Amino acid sequence: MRQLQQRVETQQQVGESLITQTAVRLLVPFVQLFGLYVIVHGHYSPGGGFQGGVLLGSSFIMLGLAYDQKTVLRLMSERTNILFGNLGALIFTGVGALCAIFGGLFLDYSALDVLIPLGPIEWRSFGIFLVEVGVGLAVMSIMASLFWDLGSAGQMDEGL
Amino acid sequence: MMDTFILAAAVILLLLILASLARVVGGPTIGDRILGGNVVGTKTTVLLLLIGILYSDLGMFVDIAIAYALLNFIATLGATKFFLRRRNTDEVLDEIFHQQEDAVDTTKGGPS
Amino acid sequence: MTLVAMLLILAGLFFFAIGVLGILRFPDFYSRLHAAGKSDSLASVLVIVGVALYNLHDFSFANVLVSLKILLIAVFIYVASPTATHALTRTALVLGIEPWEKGKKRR
Amino acid sequence: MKAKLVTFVILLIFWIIMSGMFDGFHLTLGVLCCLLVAFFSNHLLFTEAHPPSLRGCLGFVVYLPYLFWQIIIANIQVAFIVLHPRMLDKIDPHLFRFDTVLKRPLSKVALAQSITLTPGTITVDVHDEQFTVYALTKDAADALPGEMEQRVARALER
Repeated sequence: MRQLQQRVETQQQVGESLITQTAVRLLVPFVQLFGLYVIVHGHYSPGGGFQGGVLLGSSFIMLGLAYDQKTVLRLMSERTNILFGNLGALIFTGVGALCAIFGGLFLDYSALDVLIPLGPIEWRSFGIFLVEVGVGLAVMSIMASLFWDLGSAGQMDEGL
Repeated sequence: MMDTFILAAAVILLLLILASLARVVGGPTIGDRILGGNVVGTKTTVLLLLIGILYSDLGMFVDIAIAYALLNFIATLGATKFFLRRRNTDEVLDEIFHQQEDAVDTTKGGPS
Repeated sequence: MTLVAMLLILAGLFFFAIGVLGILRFPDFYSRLHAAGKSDSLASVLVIVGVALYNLHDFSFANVLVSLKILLIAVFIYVASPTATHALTRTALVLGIEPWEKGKKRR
Repeated sequence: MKAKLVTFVILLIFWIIMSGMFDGFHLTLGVLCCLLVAFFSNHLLFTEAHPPSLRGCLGFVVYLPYLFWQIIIANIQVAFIVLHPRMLDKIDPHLFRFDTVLKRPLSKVALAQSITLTPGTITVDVHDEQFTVYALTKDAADALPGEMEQRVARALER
């Protein structure tokens, strides 16, 4: 974090453009928030887990394009990234399996009513939300790591 | 009446997109192709908004338009970064600048 | 309100047409960038403001929010479009795409 | 801390404009998401050397109408050149360089973006104090750096 800040302060490196860096730096928080918005409002507007995940991942791709790869890896290390990916898959399958355990089918959310009594209709909407968070996390992690691996040929040094 | 106007605007925009596709297909350099793609992307963002009015569901299409504009920007950045490929831009720019200055000097100094 | 929106959209279409004509007619890559970068950003912002105004013709709080959301696209374009133009010019110069000079044939 | 707070408020306004739903579920999630992003990437929006200031925002808002007027002039010029039948006589593309007096990176970028958007010029590179600009016509090149740089300095410096 500290070193990213120094990079942001000193700016000028060989072959990097100050304009691109500043524009990307100003855009990234809003892109991340837009990705979260797409995930949360999945069942009212177009989008959902996958699209929001792609937007979240693309914010890291933007940082990787404007700065270099080491800078982004300091913001979000490879280990954290893999952890997020697996956590997303765990949330997805975990919710599904819980439904199956409490007497419904796989991903039949209304069965979760036994766990916390909210009513089956509320559980259906809330269950979709949980699954979408899982899908979003997994897709974000996979988009970011795809770009990092392809851009640096697995070396994780400089990037594209 | 307004719907007809919006529909006409959308059709004109589509024709303009077709015209700029000529630059993507037949551009002499790689830069022209990226530029053509960027131009088509900007027009598509606006076209999505017009379609949103036609379907009278603007709140939904705005989200798609924002996402599309964003991905278009990232595509341009990615393409340019890919062709730069860790080259030292500053040195190359200095070289081009001095070449141009020399050219101007010779045209001024020489017999016209 | 609707009339103003129509005028804005028409002006936007005019500048879009100028941009397309520019990228078809100009002699080299760099001057095409001038046409594309400037005309497109102004034209799209004009059309976007027109659409935002037209959306307000049945006035409600939700519609005001949607119009503000549309204006956010305009702000985004004003940050992103010059950046893309700058990145493209820089890349083309480093790649060695030759600029057109006076007296040469158009490419 | 101040940077985090300002980032959070800006993001919350952004969220409310985007969302348009005011029930408890979505509002709570909105506040949570804003906190998450503000904690995770506040140093991207505001750097430590230049914390947020009200004066900078006001100066930028005052600068915007001038910029918009310049953009309209630029577009009319480009339209004139494009529609001119003997277009090739009108243009004379060349690179040139000038030094700026601006100190802050943000104001340099603001000037560079303004140059890209206004009559016949594109910023190619910003290196330390040196701007490399690609101009379409001779007149456009002579006009730089003029009033625009002073206006940016008045709006964003300090």
